[in-house]
Amino acid sequence: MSVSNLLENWSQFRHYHPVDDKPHDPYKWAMSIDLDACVGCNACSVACYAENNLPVVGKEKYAHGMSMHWMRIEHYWDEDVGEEGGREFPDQGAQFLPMMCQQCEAAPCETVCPVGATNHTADGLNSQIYNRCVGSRYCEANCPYKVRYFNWYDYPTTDNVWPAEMTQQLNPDVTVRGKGVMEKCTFCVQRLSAAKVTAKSEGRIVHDGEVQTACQQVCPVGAISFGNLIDPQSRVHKQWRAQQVELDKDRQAKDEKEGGTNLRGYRILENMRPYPSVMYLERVRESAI
Amino acid sequence: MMDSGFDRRDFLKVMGWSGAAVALSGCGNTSIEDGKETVVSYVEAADYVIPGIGVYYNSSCAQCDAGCSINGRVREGRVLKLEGNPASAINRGKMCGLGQAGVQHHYNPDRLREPLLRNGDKGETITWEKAYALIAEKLKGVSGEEIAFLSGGVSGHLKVLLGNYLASFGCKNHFVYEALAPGVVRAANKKAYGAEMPRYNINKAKVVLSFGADFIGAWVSPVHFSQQYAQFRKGVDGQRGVLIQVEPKMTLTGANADRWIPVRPGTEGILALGIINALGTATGDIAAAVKGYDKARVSKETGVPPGQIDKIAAILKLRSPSLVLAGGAAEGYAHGSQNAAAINLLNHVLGNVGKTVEAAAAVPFPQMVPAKGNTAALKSLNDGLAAGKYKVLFNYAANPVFTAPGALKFKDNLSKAGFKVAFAHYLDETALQADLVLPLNSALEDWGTQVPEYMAEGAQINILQPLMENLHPNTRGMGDILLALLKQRRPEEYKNYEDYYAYLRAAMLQNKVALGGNGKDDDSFWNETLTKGIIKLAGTTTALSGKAGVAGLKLPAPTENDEQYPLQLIPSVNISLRDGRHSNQPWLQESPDPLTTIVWDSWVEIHPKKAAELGIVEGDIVEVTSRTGSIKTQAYLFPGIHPDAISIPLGQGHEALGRYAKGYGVNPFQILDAVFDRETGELAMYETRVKVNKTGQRVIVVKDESAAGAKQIREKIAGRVSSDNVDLSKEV
Amino acid sequence: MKDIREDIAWAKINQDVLKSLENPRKLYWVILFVAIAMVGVAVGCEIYQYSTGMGVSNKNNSHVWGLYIATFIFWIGMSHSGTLLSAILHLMHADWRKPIYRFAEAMTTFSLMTAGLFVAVHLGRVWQIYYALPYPNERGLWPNFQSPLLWDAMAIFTYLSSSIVFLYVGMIPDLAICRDRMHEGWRKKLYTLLSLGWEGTDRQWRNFRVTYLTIACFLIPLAVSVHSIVASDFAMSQQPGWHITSFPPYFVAGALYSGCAAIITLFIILRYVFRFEEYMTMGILKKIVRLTFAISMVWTYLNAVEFASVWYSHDQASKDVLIQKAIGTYAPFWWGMMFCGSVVPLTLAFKRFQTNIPVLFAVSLLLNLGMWLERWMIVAPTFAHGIYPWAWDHDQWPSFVQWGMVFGSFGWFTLLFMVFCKVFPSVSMYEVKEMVYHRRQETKKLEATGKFATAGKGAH
Amino acid sequence: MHRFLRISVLLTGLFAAVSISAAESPQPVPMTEDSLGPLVEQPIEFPHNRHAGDADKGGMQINCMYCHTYARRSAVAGIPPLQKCIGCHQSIESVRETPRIKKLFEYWDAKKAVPWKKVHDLPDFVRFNHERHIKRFIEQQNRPFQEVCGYCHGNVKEMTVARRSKALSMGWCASCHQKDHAVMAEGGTPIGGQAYWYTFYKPQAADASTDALKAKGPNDCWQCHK
Repeated sequence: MSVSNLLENWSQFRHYHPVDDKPHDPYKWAMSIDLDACVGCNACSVACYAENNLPVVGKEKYAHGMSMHWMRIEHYWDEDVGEEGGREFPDQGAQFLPMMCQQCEAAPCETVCPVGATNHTADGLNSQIYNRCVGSRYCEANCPYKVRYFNWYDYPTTDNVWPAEMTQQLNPDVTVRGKGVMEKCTFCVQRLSAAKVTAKSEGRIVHDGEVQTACQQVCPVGAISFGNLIDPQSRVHKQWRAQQVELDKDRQAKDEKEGGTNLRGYRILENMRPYPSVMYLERVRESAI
Repeated sequence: MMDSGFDRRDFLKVMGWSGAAVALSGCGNTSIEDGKETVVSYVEAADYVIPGIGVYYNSSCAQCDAGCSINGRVREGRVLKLEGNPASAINRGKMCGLGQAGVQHHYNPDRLREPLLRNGDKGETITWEKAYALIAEKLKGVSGEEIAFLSGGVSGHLKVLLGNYLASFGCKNHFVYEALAPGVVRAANKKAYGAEMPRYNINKAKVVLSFGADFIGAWVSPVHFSQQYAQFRKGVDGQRGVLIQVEPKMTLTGANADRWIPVRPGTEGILALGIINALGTATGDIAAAVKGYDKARVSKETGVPPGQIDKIAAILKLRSPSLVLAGGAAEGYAHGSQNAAAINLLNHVLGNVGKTVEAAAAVPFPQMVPAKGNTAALKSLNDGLAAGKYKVLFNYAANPVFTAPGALKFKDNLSKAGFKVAFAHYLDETALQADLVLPLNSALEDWGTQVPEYMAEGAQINILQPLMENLHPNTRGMGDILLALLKQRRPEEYKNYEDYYAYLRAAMLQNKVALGGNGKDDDSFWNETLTKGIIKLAGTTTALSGKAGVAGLKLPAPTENDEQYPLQLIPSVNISLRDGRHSNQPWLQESPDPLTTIVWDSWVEIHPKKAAELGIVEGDIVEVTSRTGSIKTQAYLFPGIHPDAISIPLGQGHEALGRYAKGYGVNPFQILDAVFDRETGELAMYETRVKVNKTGQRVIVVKDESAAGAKQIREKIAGRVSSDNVDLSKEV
Repeated sequence: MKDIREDIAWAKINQDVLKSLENPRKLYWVILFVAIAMVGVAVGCEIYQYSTGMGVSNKNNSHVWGLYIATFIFWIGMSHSGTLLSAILHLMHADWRKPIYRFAEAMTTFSLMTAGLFVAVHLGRVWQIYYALPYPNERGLWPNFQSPLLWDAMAIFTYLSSSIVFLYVGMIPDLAICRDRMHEGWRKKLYTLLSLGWEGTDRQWRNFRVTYLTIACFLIPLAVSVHSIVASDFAMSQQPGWHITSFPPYFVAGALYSGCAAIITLFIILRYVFRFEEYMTMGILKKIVRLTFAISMVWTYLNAVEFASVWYSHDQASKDVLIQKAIGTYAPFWWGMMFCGSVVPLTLAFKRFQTNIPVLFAVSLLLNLGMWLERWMIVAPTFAHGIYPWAWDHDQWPSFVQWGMVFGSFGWFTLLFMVFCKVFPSVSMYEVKEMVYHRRQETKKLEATGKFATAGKGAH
Repeated sequence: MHRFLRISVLLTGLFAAVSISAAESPQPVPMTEDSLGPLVEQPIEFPHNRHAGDADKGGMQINCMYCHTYARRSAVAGIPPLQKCIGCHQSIESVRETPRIKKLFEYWDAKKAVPWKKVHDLPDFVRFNHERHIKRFIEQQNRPFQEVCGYCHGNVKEMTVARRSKALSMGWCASCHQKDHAVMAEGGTPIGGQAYWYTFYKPQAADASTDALKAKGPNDCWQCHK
């Protein structure tokens, strides 16, 4: 730390902005979620609890909106179901949507944190440093997706979320968060860095499929795919390419086309320019029946 | 990762490590504290055990009967997380939330730690020796007829031992009870296909017409079916599969269907016949049988618009092969067998049998195949108890006091049994009634074998092995207990088995050849088996034999409206709580119900239209009254349910089972009428009629869904595209 | 109506003002005790919150901010009045400010002190608050200079320190008077210490004037910037209802507004308590009232601008938030704010009310209530009805802990202010003298040159 | 011109100057006595100097990683299993009867693990990875192991019971990660991901002729805090 480099490198404060010529090297972690496959079974969410030491807050606190699910499954009815003059039944089913931190490239949360507890990593992740956090909660206030979760109480100790036996289940690779810190989905960074260490020691980069996030690993319908976006071999790269979704655009060229597109890929709240790293694939609505 | 059971046991010891020690002071301690914490190092270490690096052991999931294979991550002797074993054909490395929560079953703070003997209404701790002696004493001079053994579904060597034990005093009263078993469907399948559980190829079907089979959520083998479903969606030769779900209350599968059809409860069979009629391809006596079921009538009786029936018939005709499934919603009536038969008939008419319905392989060891639980068993046990037939009652892996329909008065009858022994993990409702409670190892501490009822491809035997040393020193595996009990009866036969592990190893090595270990020496075969966690066998396959018969197929007209009890009660199966045996696992309690996002509680689903009639709004505490009893819980307005029905999820409302389960929600089992299927004698779950009254209280429903009420507003959040515009088969 | 009588003897001025420093009546102690009790409540709440966790204030994961931030802005706003009166009007040579700017400045300082506390109270890990300070540290970390919250911290700190200096410097001549008039005792010692050996020589006066002027000039842009920065906490974010260009001026106007209202309140109280009728005259009150009225209209206008810019924008989310404010859960408070902020001040337009003490007192309180509601209505509705429908949360209500903290903050402010009134002259003696002198000169149409020094001398 | 102003200007200037220079100056790397960790009481007073010390000082010059064998394979260096100590000592008759070895064998006979106390105990939210550092400095750059281990653990071969002699504070770690380390072009570690949010350094080419890059140690927060 020195004043001079603070001044020199001011422009790089949030370095690797997507509009850079070469945003990330060698890694840019990204995800794509197929909503047509997703059945909303919650397995991913539970897996996340298991992997990331998420506290179970209990009924009362859940009622106060203090739940800590980094990955939440949202479900949506068609707009006209139950409405006046709309359909009486949701006879075309519901739509499920797993929502977690979108690891935005230009994350609204990063710029506002007074202590820089959340910032962009070189792999294009949106890191959250628990022990740096002072709990101003500005990040969550500015998050468009509201996917950051605050430790309103001291879950590990005073709240006794983990009775003696259960502490043995806690994942030693993940810090247990104490009172007053913000937390959120990390794309299972502990797994990523483990994989990177192995790869680095072997003088290569992480292969596709070598590392999985907990949610991806468990998903029974394989709706989630995760990998290194700049690795042309990776499934994620191929999917983004095939769907013509570009990381550094806030409006995709394909959507400008006449008569729309028949590609399913889209990103949520893209027009707010957070450049999210998660691409969703639209649910298919069957016309044959 | 080679590992032989014996020395591995030492390395399952729990160790504390600098980098690894669990620290709850996550963000608190900000300074370096030398010399405070202690590092406990190994005495002897195997070279594959490296502190800070996880070791993975294969075992099997015991959270439900699907028989998924798991891969447990163990560090410093603590099992941290369960992941799927990719080698298994059933779950192919995937898992469900329920399975994930297995670790919470293992680490649950409310587990039993000591054998307990009833003393008044308290239980006092005794030693195992004393417990065994007590059992021996109680069994003295008791004839086999006077002994009953109630258990959940058991399979593998445990079942063998159990059988031998009961045989040792000529007892035939082994009641296998599962509250949510597809008993009727099994019987119907047996008739229609000649196999109780054929193999369904959802992935090969172009259309799946499911009558209330929640195969994605909680039916038979959900994880496996979910994977098939994923392929089915991608489509067979470029055509995305179409899923049509017929059921009065929307299940998770219904929520994912392309067309969800709310049918009047109990008329599924009629609709099936109606579709056969509409297809018009049937011939002979089938045609004759369905002649009466013209569109007008079917539509009138089922409440499904005629156009809809045509559409279904059309697409079924157009796209072949298809698959028709009969599930919980169809079988749960007094005429459940008839419903199921009619639905299975549809498969014959469509020529799916042999294509999407295939013969499943069976394990070549008949004594190991699962003893399938059902509810008929409960009834006969209950009658026996009522008659005071039994002097000694054993109970293992079943909780009838909680799950038996209230009308059976099971709890009262249970007290008539002389001496009640419960082998249990927790003090659940039934264990609380027992005179002697013996604490069991968790599935992650225990040895065993497991044979899944539903075989995905070929046959397989799953291995259960400890992922860590016993959490509580004084719990024992069911196998060990049975062995000990057997030694009381037949000492000489079992004396050379030091413990269940030894028995298991010996038993497996005996059939080494049959188990595909030909030419391997014992140790390497055994180690390989443990390492794999699965034994795959070709298995024996008997071709499907069933006939498309309509003999004795007659469906009652739908029950006309009952003035006193106007509504049909649908006890729905929550994907993670199921029959409530896992309600004490906090992750499951806090993972929202997919369709309502309600947590930690029960609710009554009412269609908004009906609710408006009754003047009920969300959060009203309503009293649901049946002929048997009544329960009070919060109302939730839910569009995905037939207006003439209400639905309450099962699994909640425990009066015991520990801090995470006790006192949350209500137990709909309590108000179920004792109606049974006419053919199989299975409990007809959906035959209870109820009325609903407001109590005047109102609460805020604890759910994840927001004030926006599961609607997308403004921005596109969950996108939708018509199937005309996309070709999934071309996608990456 | 005259601002002040021209024939007040300077000795009388000293006497009257110094009277306010004499031992207080019983009532004073009673009020002081009440104030302390109120602070006690807040401290209790804070201890509870500190030991149990933020959760006890009943916020939640989509609704992460609450009354703390709202009240924080409120107190920052308060602080602007002092600067306005003493600095801006000073430069504008509006000498009617002279009798009242002292307590206004005190108000500035104390409300800033109060506001500062809310920053700490709001933090989830207040014990780590030093992470936000840019100081050379062992970790080798800077705070995040991009964050408006950090600008806040800095701006407030600067503003506080400089307004303290301003207050103090402006007091030096009066302190000298106190020093000379006091009998031996702790007060004497205190004043002697603080008056820095003020003699009232020409040279001292010259330096004094320049210094005072310089700080005044320095303070004005600061005052404006501080509240603009507070505004940018919201304007710089992406949230509907916050992301609005007109926020900085809007906030500044609001600040001056609440400040003036507060001045009226305190004006009336001090006037009554210390019998300052002769100095805090109706004439002056009238001027403030008119000023307040003007600002209220500016504020109302800026409100309209905000609504319009939202309404005609393409930002549907912001529109919805606006509609929610008007008809949603928070509607009563929002309309309350509109009423108190824009309708109530209309009474000030009538001459007969401009000097009617009871009416003005009531009105000024209402105005402040309105301004507090305004701050709350900026913070809360955006959370209740934000961008992402799944996270909407319409029935989030602050717990007693939050209310207790807000309640206590008023106690804290009262406490500080009352102590100040008894230790320091709450009316600037020397400036009043100047004022009287000037008026006399004006009426006598006499040359004032050369008399200045004597005027200064006369201070003794 | 006016005293008030002069003083204030003077003070402000002074403060600014001081803080800037303080900020400019590189982080102090405390090597003084007071940066030493506390003396830790161990169940057995293990003489590192006898095992790892130089021959002339009567040491055995055993490689650190002979006992702390996990260091090169895992994030945690770990304590050797008791087995390992016994492995050698059962055949070393000379010291068999010394009190410390007696104690050792007591543990062994009881099959009880020795409850060693942690000496280098980082806060719970810091994750140091031994493997990477050893791979890089010993295996890729062939530096002598005692030097490499010594960077953080000090001169252990001179100690009996180990004692912390480096600060092991964040600034201390960062001060090293800010140094330029050559990155081998082929077979070397990828140089991606070197930018650092608080010092903002990106890897830069040492000289244009070779594209041998110089890079800092990995340096986003998630490297150590997870």
